[in-house]
Amino acid sequence: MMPINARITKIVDETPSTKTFFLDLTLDSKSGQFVMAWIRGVDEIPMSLSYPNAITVQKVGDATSALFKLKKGDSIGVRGPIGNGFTLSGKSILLIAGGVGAAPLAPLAEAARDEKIRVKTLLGAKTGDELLFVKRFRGAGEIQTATDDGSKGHKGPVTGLLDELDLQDYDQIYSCGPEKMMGKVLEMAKDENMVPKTQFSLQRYIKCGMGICGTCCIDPSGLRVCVDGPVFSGDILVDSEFGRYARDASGRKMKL
Amino acid sequence: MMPINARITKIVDETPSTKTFFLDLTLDSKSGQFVMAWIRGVDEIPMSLSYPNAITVQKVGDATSALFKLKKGDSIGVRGPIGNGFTLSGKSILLIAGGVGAAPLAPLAEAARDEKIRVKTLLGAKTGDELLFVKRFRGAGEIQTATDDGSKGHKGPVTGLLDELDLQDYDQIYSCGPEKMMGKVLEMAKDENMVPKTQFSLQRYIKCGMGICGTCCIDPSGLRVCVDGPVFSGDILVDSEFGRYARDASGRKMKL
Amino acid sequence: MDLTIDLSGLKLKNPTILAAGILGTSAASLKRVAQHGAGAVVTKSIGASPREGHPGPVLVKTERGFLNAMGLPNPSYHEFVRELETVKGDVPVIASIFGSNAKEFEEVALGLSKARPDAFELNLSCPHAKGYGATLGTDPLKVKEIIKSVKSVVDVPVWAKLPPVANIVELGLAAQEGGADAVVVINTIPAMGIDIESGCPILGNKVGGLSGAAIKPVALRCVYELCATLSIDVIGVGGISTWKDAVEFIMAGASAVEIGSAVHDDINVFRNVSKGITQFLEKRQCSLEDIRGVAQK
Amino acid sequence: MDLTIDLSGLKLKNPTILAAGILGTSAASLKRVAQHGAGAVVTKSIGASPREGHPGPVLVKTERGFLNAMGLPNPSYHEFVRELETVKGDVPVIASIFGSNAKEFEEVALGLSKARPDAFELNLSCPHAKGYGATLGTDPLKVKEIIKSVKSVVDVPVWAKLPPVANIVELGLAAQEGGADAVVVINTIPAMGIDIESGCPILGNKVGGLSGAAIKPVALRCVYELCATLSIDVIGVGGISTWKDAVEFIMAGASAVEIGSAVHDDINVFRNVSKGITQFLEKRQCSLEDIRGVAQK
Ligand SMILES: Cc1cc2nc3c(=O)[nH]c(=O)nc-3n(C[C@H](O)[C@H](O)[C@H](O)COP(=O)(O)OP(=O)(O)OC[C@H]3O[C@@H](n4cnc5c(N)ncnc54)[C@H](O)[C@@H]3O)c2cc1C
Ligand SMILES: Cc1cc2nc3c(=O)[nH]c(=O)nc-3n(C[C@H](O)[C@H](O)[C@H](O)COP(=O)(O)OP(=O)(O)OC[C@H]3O[C@@H](n4cnc5c(N)ncnc54)[C@H](O)[C@@H]3O)c2cc1C
Ligand SMILES: Cc1cc2nc3c(=O)[nH]c(=O)nc-3n(C[C@H](O)[C@H](O)[C@H](O)COP(=O)(O)O)c2cc1C
Ligand SMILES: Cc1cc2nc3c(=O)[nH]c(=O)nc-3n(C[C@H](O)[C@H](O)[C@H](O)COP(=O)(O)O)c2cc1C
Ligand code: FES
Ligand code: FES
Repeated sequence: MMPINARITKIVDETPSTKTFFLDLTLDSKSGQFVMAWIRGVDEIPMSLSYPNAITVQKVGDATSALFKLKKGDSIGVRGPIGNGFTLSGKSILLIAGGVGAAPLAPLAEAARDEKIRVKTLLGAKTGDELLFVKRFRGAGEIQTATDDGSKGHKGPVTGLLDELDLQDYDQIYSCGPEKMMGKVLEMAKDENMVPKTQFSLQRYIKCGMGICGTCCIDPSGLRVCVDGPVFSGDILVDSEFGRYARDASGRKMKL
Repeated sequence: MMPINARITKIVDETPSTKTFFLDLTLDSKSGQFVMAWIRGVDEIPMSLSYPNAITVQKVGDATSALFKLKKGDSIGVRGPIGNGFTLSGKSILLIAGGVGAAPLAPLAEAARDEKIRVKTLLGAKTGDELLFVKRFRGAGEIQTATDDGSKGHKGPVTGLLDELDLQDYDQIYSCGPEKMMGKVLEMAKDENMVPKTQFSLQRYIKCGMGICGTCCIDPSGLRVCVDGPVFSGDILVDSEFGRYARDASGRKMKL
Repeated sequence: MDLTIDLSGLKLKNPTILAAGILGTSAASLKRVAQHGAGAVVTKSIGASPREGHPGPVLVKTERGFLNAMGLPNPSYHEFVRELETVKGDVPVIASIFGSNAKEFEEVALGLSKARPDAFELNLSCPHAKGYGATLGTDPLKVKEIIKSVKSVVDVPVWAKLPPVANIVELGLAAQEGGADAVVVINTIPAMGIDIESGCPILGNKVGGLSGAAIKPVALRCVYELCATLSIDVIGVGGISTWKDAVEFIMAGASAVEIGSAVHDDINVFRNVSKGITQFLEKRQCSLEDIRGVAQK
Repeated sequence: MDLTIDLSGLKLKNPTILAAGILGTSAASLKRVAQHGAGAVVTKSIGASPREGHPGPVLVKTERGFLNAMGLPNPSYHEFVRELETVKGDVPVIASIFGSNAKEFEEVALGLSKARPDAFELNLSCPHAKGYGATLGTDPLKVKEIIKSVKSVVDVPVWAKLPPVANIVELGLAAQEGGADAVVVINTIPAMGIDIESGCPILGNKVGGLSGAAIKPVALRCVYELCATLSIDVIGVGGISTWKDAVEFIMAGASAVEIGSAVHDDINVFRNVSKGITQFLEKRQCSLEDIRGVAQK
């Protein structure tokens, strides 16, 4: 698949560190799928679809900074949608989002609402103004927030909110965010025997996005995050590298 | 198009110099179309389809001799059908065949009969036992024969039979055979203002059979015998190289 | 929209050129291609003596491209010079020639000069005729020597057609130093196929060359690298069948493109490519010059 | 039907091998490919120090094949040796290594030897990493020297992976003289693509290598010519995605085949190719040996 040219039609400042880039092309996609966004002359990076026609980007380095410099009317190359995406199931679901991990979960919340599924979202961020897509989650159901500095909602990690919930109330649990956080969610699900009912969206170094290069493979299954994921059931992640280590661009293991 | 493997299911001796090779594949073809027959290790040569599943071959050189050595059960490679083929039209048609030129005309005669078109065939050969497909032509309509040695029918060239006919009785005239003979037919058609109602199947050196190499192009139109032909209306052949010269394997002009 | 170009001193009404060895055996055929929109036409490669070429199959279409081993069939310059005389007219006619050494190239060029072709294209790249083509064309010294020789006996532009090699720039520089007015890349890539039913190689000559869409990315790389270094015109050939392909080559820096195998699907490919380029430029409101070489930046 | 082969002394349960640089970054991934039917697996090419590789796009799929310029990303042998230790088990594991000269190749080979790979494959052919791969692999003298060096420090088979060049036989002979136990052809062909919307080369590194179905006829020609001349094993790679492709290579004389890009469409390609070969042989009532090299006759 060759990159398609996509013109930026609108840029929305979501939080101090994230912007949403709306594109002039609508992908027939599932929540949780992603695209490879080519910022020409710089790099190509994986980005979840936060809408069928948009990506929501946190500025963290070279490529994301270059993307932040683009204006309405500029264009990027887009390959996708890629990956499996989340599978909706049950009558009542729980979403646990940390930081920009809210990007693939917001469309999932909306899709669930449209299918009359009850949605509860736990949304975390460093600070109150970094909470992403609060309105979208609220529009889709119930929402509770947590911030590291306590500026909005619960003070502390978003997983702190789980202590007050009974996981058994939910048919399925979806999570995307920093892996430490997701690791915690998996642990709690394990305690509650809920592992088969969890779905996690992983962030791994993606190079080819085509299931060929092997950069994104996880231990011990050898599954590829780019095409076999990025969403995996907790079953696959239990006793894996998940929450413990990942690999960098060269393939070296890095502790999380 | 890659050659398809075709097994020889039956070999019929038609005349002392020609054999029909039936193959285990039936091509969805039109009379007048041909195939490239690959006699492996020797050469690939153009052969008209004398049946949807057969070619009728006269032994004249390397490749045809090699083909004659094959037995039932042996196989050749086949690419095709190639070319335009004859276009049937009218209520009453005249076929003029010389030698192995009868190969593409016999299925045409049968197709015409099936469409209730009246068919008259003038069939020529060197000797009586070289007359090809007499039965097939008779089965499709009327037939008159001519032989160089007079051993069967009219003595002399098949075009001699034309003197006794009124070309105007026919809606369309089809010819295949030695080019000198076909040239004569075109001349006579010219005299009768019948040129637009004639169709000739040309034999030119064919190499690629794909309209790429240019070996088979005719003057002055530049049309390719392999894909634009091998059947051309008399209109295109009038005042052309037809009946006068052709090119050999190297592209050199040879007088006919 | 104006697509005319100046190519090594020749004026072409558009940048699409019929490639050597494709429908280039007779004057009538070359003219027919010109009528279908080619901006210039290159003849079949012509040598010093007649050759019948390799036994068949000489050309097959695989799922991914064409394989050919024609074997340089040609009637020799003695015969072809008369054909060439009668092509002149509509568009520039480039005589493709081959030889086994500089002297033979010279002889053929001189022989055909009587018919006054608009330029010569030296086949230094045919991959499947022993002693000719790529046998010489992969050696920078021979490339230079042969071009020099031909340049010394003709007064029209001389193009060098080079094979697809990793060190293409080295060959291109040799051609430029030898005095070539343009380089043409690429010829077919050495390749073959095997018929698994019989276990026989699919070409009569066993090995041959790959052309068609499959080789486009390889040709484009050669053009891109040559354009970055050479000061003479670079003509791209290999796998071009749509206007988009042609635009890629022009953006890589090509002055013009040659089209070969794609005549199989449509002899109107020249007209269609020109039309597509025109529409592309009109939409962008820019000229051919504006997009040439933009990928080099 | 028995598809086992003896390949430069290694015993493989079937002749399909995972190609270098494909799903070969981690032990888990290599094992997963083995579980999908590969008769052996080759690791990602490993060097002396960590490399992040080229900026993206590093791999795109065009209509006619894959273009890649990964840039030899790897964690270095220091790190990878631990990974390699844990792969051992199901099928033979071949360590692909690269370096900028004979000494560096030696260093990497020695470094990885602790993990006892079943063989080494020397990457003398990557086309888009300056100073490595094809930069060395197109020079017969360097090929010979590097193989000799590595052979002198390891006691397992050494395979030489060569680039697709016209004079492949010269390189193959150099490898054989250097003591290689097998040659592997081909690596990707230098190539590129241009995004006509932006005028940018489509790969982050601008130029890269072409792989996938498009290059099969080119790889087959290299295998055919090498098998006609060499006495060591020849392993075919390039564009293989079906059992028919594999049979073509075996008929050309290949002892085994490696499969790369085709994992994109189906990671089960190894199993499917083996199954297809088995059925083909059963129908003909013959063995793998019976069809090997028949196209040479
Ligand atoms: C499936 C998936 C979906 C993602 N969705 C989003 C999203 O919706 N919004 C968002 O802001 N971010 C998302 N990311 C993360 C995003 O891809 C990285 O933040 C981005 O690649 C950083 O690029 P950079 O050049 O700006 O940073 P760099 O300067 O290159 O590095 C900064 C950090 O980003 C990581 N990174 C760099 N390149 C990649 C890469 N190719 N693949 C994965 N990680 C990389 C590095 O490990 C490093 O930790 C997603 C990642 C994946 C794998
Ligand atoms: C469209 C078409 C349909 C034909 N149909 C039939 C048919 O049904 N039955 C039949 O017996 N013959 C047919 N021929 C003629 C047949 O192709 C030649 O007789 C055959 O190619 C000779 O091959 P050879 O190697 O035996 O002869 P050679 O020893 O190569 O030469 C003998 C003669 O055949 C001619 N010839 C050789 N190769 C070719 C070639 N590739 N293309 C054209 N002519 C060639 C030569 O010019 C020479 O005059 C047809 C030809 C064409 C163009
Ligand atoms: C049937 C055929 C014959 C060819 N003959 C010649 C030739 O005589 N001289 C030459 O320089 N190139 C010859 N070529 C190479 C083409 O000119 C061209 O370089 C190559 O086919 C790549 O372009 P394409 O992909 O558009 O076909 C031939 C190619 C084909 C397919
Ligand atoms: C993404 C990618 C990465 C590759 N990395 C390597 C490598 O590290 N070392 C190597 O020797 N070959 C490498 N190759 C080349 C392949 O091993 C193989 O030779 C080539 O892709 C042709 O085979 P294919 O058509 O089956 O892919 C790579 C190819 C691709 C597509
Ligand atoms: S990023 Fe290449 S396999 Fe996933
Ligand atoms: S035989 Fe090649 S164009 Fe007709």
